[in-house]
Amino acid sequence: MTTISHGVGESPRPESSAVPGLLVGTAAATTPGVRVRDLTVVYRTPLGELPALGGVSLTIEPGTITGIVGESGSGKSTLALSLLNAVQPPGRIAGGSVEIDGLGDVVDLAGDRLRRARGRHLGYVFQAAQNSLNPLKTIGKQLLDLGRSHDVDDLPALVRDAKSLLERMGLDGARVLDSHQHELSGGMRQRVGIMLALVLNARLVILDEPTTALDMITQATILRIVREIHQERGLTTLMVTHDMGVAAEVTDRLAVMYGGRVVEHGPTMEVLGSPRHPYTRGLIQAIPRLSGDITQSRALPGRPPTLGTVPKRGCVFQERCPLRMEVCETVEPPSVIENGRTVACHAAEAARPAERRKEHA
Amino acid sequence: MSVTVPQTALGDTRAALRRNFWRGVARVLRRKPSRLAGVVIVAMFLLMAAFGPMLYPAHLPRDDNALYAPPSFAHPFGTDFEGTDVLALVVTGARYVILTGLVTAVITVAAGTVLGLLAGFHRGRWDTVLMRITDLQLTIPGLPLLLVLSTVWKFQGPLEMGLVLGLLGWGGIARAVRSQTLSLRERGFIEAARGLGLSTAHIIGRELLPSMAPYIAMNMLIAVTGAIYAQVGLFFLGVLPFDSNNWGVMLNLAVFGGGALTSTAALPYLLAPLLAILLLTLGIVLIVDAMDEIFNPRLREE
Amino acid sequence: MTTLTTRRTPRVNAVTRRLTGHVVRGLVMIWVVTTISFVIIRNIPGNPVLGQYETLIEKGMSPDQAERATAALYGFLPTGSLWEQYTGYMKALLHLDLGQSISTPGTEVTTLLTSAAKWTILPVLGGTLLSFLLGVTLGVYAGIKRSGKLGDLLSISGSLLHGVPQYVIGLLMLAIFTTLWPILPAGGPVDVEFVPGLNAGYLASLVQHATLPVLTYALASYGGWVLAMKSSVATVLGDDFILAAELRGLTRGVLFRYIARNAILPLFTILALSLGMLFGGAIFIERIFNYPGLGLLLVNSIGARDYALMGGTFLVTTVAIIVANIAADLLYTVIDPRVRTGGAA
Amino acid sequence: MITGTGITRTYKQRGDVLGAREVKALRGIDFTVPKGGAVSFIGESGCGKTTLGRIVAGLETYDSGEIVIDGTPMTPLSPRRRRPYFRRIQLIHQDPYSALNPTRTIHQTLRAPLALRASQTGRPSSWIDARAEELLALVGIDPGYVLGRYPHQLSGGMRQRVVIARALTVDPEMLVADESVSMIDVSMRLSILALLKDLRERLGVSLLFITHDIATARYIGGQGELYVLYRGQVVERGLTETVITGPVHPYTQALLSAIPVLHGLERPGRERVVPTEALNERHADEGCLFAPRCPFRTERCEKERPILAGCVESTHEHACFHPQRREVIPVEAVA
Amino acid sequence: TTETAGTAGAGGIYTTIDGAKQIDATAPINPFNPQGSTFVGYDAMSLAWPKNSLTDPNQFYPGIARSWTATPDQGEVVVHLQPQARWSDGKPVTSEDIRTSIGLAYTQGGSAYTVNAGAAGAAADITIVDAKTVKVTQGANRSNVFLRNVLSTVVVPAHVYGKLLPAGFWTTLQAARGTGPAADKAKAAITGLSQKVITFAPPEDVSAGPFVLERVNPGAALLKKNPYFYDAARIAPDKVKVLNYTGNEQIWNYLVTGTLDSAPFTAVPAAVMRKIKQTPGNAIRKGYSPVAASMAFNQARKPYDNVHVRRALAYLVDRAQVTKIASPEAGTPSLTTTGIHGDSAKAWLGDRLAALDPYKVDPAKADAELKAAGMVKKGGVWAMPDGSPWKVEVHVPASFSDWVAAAKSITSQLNDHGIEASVTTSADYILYLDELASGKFDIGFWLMALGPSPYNIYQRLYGSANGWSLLAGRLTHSAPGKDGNWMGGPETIGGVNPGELTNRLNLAAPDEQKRIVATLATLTNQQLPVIQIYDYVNTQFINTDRYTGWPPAGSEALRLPAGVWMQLGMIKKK
Ligand SMILES: Nc1ncnc2c1ncn2[C@@H]1O[C@H](COP(=O)(O)OP(=O)(O)OP(=O)(O)O)[C@@H](O)[C@H]1O
Ligand SMILES: Nc1ncnc2c1ncn2[C@@H]1O[C@H](COP(=O)(O)OP(=O)(O)OP(=O)(O)O)[C@@H](O)[C@H]1O
Ligand SMILES: [Mg+2]
Ligand SMILES: [Mg+2]
Repeated sequence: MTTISHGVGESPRPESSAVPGLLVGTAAATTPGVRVRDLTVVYRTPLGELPALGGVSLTIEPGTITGIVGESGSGKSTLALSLLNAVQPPGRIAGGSVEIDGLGDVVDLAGDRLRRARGRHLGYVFQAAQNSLNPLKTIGKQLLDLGRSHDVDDLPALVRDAKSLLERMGLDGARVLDSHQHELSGGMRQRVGIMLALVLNARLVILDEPTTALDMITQATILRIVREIHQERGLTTLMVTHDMGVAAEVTDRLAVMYGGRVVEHGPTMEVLGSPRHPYTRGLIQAIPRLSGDITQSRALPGRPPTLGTVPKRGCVFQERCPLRMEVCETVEPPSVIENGRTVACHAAEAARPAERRKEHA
Repeated sequence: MSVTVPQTALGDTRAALRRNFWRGVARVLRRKPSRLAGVVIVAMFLLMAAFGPMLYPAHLPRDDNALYAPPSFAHPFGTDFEGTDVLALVVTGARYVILTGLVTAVITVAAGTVLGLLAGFHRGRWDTVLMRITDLQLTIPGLPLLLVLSTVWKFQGPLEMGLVLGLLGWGGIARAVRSQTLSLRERGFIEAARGLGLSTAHIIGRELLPSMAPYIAMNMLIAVTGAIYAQVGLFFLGVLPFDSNNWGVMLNLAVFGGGALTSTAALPYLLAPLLAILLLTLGIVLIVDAMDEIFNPRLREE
Repeated sequence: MTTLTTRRTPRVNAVTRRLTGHVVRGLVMIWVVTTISFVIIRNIPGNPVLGQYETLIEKGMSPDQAERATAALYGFLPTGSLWEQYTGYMKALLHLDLGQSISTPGTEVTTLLTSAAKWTILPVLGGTLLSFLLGVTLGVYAGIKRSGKLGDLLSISGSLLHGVPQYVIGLLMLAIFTTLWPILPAGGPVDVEFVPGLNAGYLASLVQHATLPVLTYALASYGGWVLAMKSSVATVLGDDFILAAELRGLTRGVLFRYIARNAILPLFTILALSLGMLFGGAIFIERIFNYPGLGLLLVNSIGARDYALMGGTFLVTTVAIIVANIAADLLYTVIDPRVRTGGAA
Repeated sequence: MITGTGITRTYKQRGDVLGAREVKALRGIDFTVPKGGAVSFIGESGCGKTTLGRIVAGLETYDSGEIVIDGTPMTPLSPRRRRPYFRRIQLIHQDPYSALNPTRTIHQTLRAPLALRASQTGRPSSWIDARAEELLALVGIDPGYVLGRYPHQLSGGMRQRVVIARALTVDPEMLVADESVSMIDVSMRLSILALLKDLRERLGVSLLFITHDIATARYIGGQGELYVLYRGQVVERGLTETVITGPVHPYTQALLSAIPVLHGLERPGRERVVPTEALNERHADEGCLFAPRCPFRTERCEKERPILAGCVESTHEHACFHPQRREVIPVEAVA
Repeated sequence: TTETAGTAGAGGIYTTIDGAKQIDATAPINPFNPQGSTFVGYDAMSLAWPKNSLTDPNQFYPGIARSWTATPDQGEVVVHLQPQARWSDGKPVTSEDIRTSIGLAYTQGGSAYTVNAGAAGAAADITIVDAKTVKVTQGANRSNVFLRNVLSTVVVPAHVYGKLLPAGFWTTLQAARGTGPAADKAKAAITGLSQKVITFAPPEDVSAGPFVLERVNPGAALLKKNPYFYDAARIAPDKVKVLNYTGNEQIWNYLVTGTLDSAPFTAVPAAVMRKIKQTPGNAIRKGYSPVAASMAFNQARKPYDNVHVRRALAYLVDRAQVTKIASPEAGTPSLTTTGIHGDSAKAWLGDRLAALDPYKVDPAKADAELKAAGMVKKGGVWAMPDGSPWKVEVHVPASFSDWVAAAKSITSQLNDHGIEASVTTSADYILYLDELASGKFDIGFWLMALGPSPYNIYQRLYGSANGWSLLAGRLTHSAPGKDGNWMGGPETIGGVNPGELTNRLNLAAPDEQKRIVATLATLTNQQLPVIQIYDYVNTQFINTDRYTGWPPAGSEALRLPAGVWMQLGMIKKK
């Protein structure tokens, strides 16, 4: 019912230390990790094929919630879709690989195998939850469609699972399953979206801007649910958002994207507390805050690049970078791993040349 | 601190934009050569309508000894009941048909747009009244009404014909324009214009209309075809005043006078206007197809 | 259990509320259209008796015989001032009395209308359903394979057929199937040799005679369905829930159903509307195939200046359109869950 | 100065003939926007923020109450006479993408109102273009770059600046900014806020700021007042800083608690509450409107509706029977 | 049970078309109803069937009347019924049936059975002589077509229709023949029955003809053989199927496919005719058809008031060419223009025909006539005497494709001669007639020469369309533009009043008739109120595949329905 519990202090933050063994066998049973290597995605435009992702490498540890933040057009959704090998035409994956434990390289999957992987192994929650449901069918019927598509034999059990998931998220399961999407509020739909992503026991869940269209209070609820379910079910979660706050609230690890590159990646607390990349720093600074000195916040100059305006050579961020050096114009900064943090910036590298280590040669 | 903008630069960008648009058009046309064919066909008919009658003497020559002559080099589509060259009839008949089509389309689209805009923009009582009138127009069956009207009214020439067809056909467009207006009206820029105190004339003429221009243009093309068929159909039914150089009259005489459906002698006389209609349809369909793509980004697959 | 009741009540309310509004507005519309058509009809020049007389002469009757045959018609002409005629007509209408036909003296207009309506419904319904099924099926394909060659071909041919007027198709069909390759009857509704009823011969004859009109009808409207379905599919394809469904790994069959069902929804409304519109609008087809439906009845009634019959056919056509409009709306209320429960939550 | 008293607005959702549903979007709102000052309205979705903004900007009618602009009450004036007053209040839309006509260049967009202005004030037509450039420069964009362009060629931030420039063409006394930055990229949001702030300070344009993001309200009008709206009613009102740091109404507290915490930079507030249910407009209208969701509700709350009343300071008002200050906003984590 | 073509019987189904009406399945089975589902010659019988005589309207084949006698002045007609005649329900056809039929005819009005006292040719008394003999006497004002009118009486069974006539009907009729208020009341009582009679719908067909209606649907009517027909042995087919049609092209189609055993007169384009002839079994019987197409002038309008202009146009129109274009199969170009069909003109006029101006194409004469009319030629184009343009508009109804073609051809020819001419159509025939009658046209097409009665022939030219109308037996003349006088000819020409002469034709004895016809023919030839363009040829289509014994070409029975042919002993199963 209507309980606003209060006094919840710091929500428990798990140690991102769930170290899985070699992930062999049924992926559904174990928590998968994801390794994206040199992923390049291009879109066909009147100006030819332009890269929306320019060689992204990213490792998602099993059992973590990883946030991907970045401005509009930085390629977050494209990356998220690539994990399901679902880049929509006129886009296509032009190179690289997406290794998911238990599935292998998703880029190589096709046809029925790909279809079965989606939903069963990979759950996807849409940004526009209100539009991610078939308006003509009740949720329950859509659930059954899902079950049949994945050859679930025990459909009543599936319905039971769905109900308990929904109830777990604070909804009246039976009623929701009996409803059409227009009879549900935005927050309820988003919960339904999460339920559909999880009901087949997918262990890798990708949420693309799950709260953008929602109200503040509803957003808080959904974020809490995401966090709790993640822990209860032992998931690997990837959450795409453009809101630094949202990412900060729930994620363990944070990847910052810019112009189709991951420019910084590391534990959320650290990335926020001591950002290395000038872009990350700028982003954090640009957030108006409820406490502290407001005069310290300032906007990033310039505007984010689009497909056509991404610099052809050198660092993608060079045009807006306060620390720009000459080398930035010609050489693309390599991703450098350091204490579990990855940064791709010449300036950051120059600042701490000591204990650097290439992630891969 | 004002920065002076050289007028040329401004003009340049605008010209460039226009160039871009035409380049886009050219690309859409080039992507499927069939569309170019559409443009060519329609252009051909327009030329026919404009200059066709000038190619022939005012009274087309007849050959008393070659009634319903089969196709030959001299008469590619044979001759009619009087020995007149069918091709000449089709060519000289294009003007009436196309002129009516254009007049109808202009009236349909103009009336539909104005009423739709008024209804959508003013909402309230205006809207109710105008939409009731529109409903009425849409409810009264058009073809039967035309049949009745043709007995009451002697249609003198394409202008009158177009006027009547136009007055019977604006309902659909009015409704569509109204709903477009209603949705555009909710868009920020219209509201902003009102908030700025800009005149209604400005808002409708400069803000609303241009946004609907592609839609209206497309409707206009469709209205042209509709009008052509309607009038040819009426001529075919034989309820419109006779005019020998007219496609519909040709159909009528071929079928009911020449027995084109029963024997082959008058078949060319029937087929020539039929082919003309088919060809014109094809041309317009191809252009509409291209327009669809030019104006509708959803269909524009780059 | 409680959910059931709460979910049903608003639905019934929504439907009745809409229905009441529609019916009231429909009745007003019928009155306006009837009045307008009354005024127009009574102003058509031409004297039915003189017309009948000369027509008989033209058919070879001798003048005295023709005079005898038509003299009686005078008794069936409406009398009184236009206003009296109007009020009389309206009063009769309230009692659902459409008056007596002039050209078929002694026959109620209602009788003529019902007899003609049967023959209109058959080809219109048959043709529309046929073209709807065909057009929608191919339209889905054209919508999904929008950029393919076949999709292109489908939509261009659809537009072309959509563009070509009915009578052109009708004439071509007639030329092909009755003249060049005479396998089908050239006209008429059914062979009179068969006793009407549910017997094989009668039904076969019915089908045989309806084939060409139905086919023409279907061909002429098929293009419209293809185009409508194609663009509807294109719209649905752009909707997120289709991508969402794909990303949930639903099978192609289920996906196809999602697309088709959502895309077809707006078409049902058009279907209802077009059935209404075409109730009286198959004039060309009926004329070409000598099919004794409402369209032909209307043409004949105009030709004979049968005021009552003209008024009757106009009324039926209008009522059909209005009813179809209402039906379309109610249909939408019933089949679209979004409207069914009375507006978005 | 613009004041509103007792403004109500009820939307009737039309049934065809029978039956209609009413939505009480505003239930008697009082507010004052001082000349050159800033006032913010916050609240969750559907609480009536946009309705209020549109009413103040003269784009929407209201059922009862009164708006007084510089001493002239608007209600009795005919729409035509009202126009010049409301023109002095310009609305900045939430969505810069739909606020500009895609078929018109920026130059055309700015020119139309300026031409009107020129003809009203008898200025030469050369003034129009000069003024357009001046305004664009004022909102911080290069006129040479944008004038000849179409909206779709500009970024969201640029568009929003153009929208502001357009609003300034009529020399408004007040801008109503309805979620004006929510659709703008994070990195540029602040610059628009700064621009609005700057315009207020430099040109003396007052600002009615509507948002669901309290942090931006703080940024734009720390010294101004903050109104918290809930279901068409003001439930708390006070200086922005005061309300944020010491919210009294449970609803304000819930709103502030919902703000995500920037872990790493901040710690959650001590008394943060976690709300579980979203607004339901069909909840009963009796008693305190927030009662069904309120963790502190009492029997009285369900029967009686609290009215806005002073708390500790008379400038900080709330409508609650059991007010209590709580620290809910995140606290800066000192590194 | 299902009936199919195969079960029709040994005589088979005879398929044809009723040229006189479109089938309306909802119409009552009642011959008094103009749309009624009865078919003349098959189930609708008259006393006798008119022969297609060139000059004598009183020539008949026997029908229900086996024979008849008439006094020379037709004052008394005695009709003897077929002794074996029975209704299809087995009851005999009696004199009472005939009397009832005549009574019913009175309610409908008509030449012989009219209640208008003093009308020419009105019957005065109907007497039942015996069960099979009826005597009808004519009133004082005797018409020479009285016999024709009596013999044309449609017969219906008294046991079905009798109840329509109220008791005392005959007394009322008697009263109606007088004058004064009582007579008026009686008249009203009789004409008041009209609607009741027309709308009467017997539950089933009761026919004295060779067939009786079995079933009708909108597309066709099916008649089966009436076993009680007095001459049933002569009737070969077991069934008759009468197909409906909405346009000639459907008849063409039926003919090309060989569906029809016979078809009434239908205009046919030359190419279709060739095709029809190719169909195995199809044959054509041509005969006299007393109708001609003409272009009629509105003499109230300039310059058509001037006979020179009319003559000029007559010299310019190549009637042969027009006929070739408009009606190559069903028309012959008129030799000259007399108001009479070419075939009967010879019979009526004999040698005097040669003396008339044939109006051969002669541009020189036309020019002379135009000059005589004061018309002027400017730049190769003829103009009105005052120099204003002269535009010839020929009006035709749009639905008559042969007339449209003819008019087009005429205008083309006129254009060739420097006369600006165009065709204007009216949307339908009724509208055309309305406009024609209200004098809106200069020139319009017009059917004429409706023989064999000479009165009918000239009534078309010098009857009400030209201002002369019979009101209660008296001839009056209305001015042009009034009372349907659209031809606007002068009341007398050179001392001759064509209207009066025409009216005399109805009453005159044969010799006088001949004289009057000669006068009127000459007058018509000189004055040209119309230019006769082509005379129709009665073209009947038959199919010899299934039946034989068809009437030969030129037969006087050719214009009668095939049902009558069968009654006459023609048409045998092959
Ligand atoms: N269908 C498409 N056609 C062309 N370009 C595309 C298409 N979809 C995406 N892009 C481009 O690819 C780039 C990355 O897009 P993507 O949607 O992944 O960004 P995002 O970070 O998710 O942005 P947002 O926050 O707006 O959702 C953008 O520059 C976008 O313009
Ligand atoms: N035109 C309208 N017709 C009917 N109801 C309306 C209309 N506009 C707004 N409402 C209703 O009035 C209430 C207040 O709406 P309003 O748009 O002012 O809220 P808001 O606070 O701006 O919400 P959001 O944060 O979602 O923009 C809502 O319940 C809404 O559904
Ligand atoms: Mg995205
Ligand atoms: Mg809002």
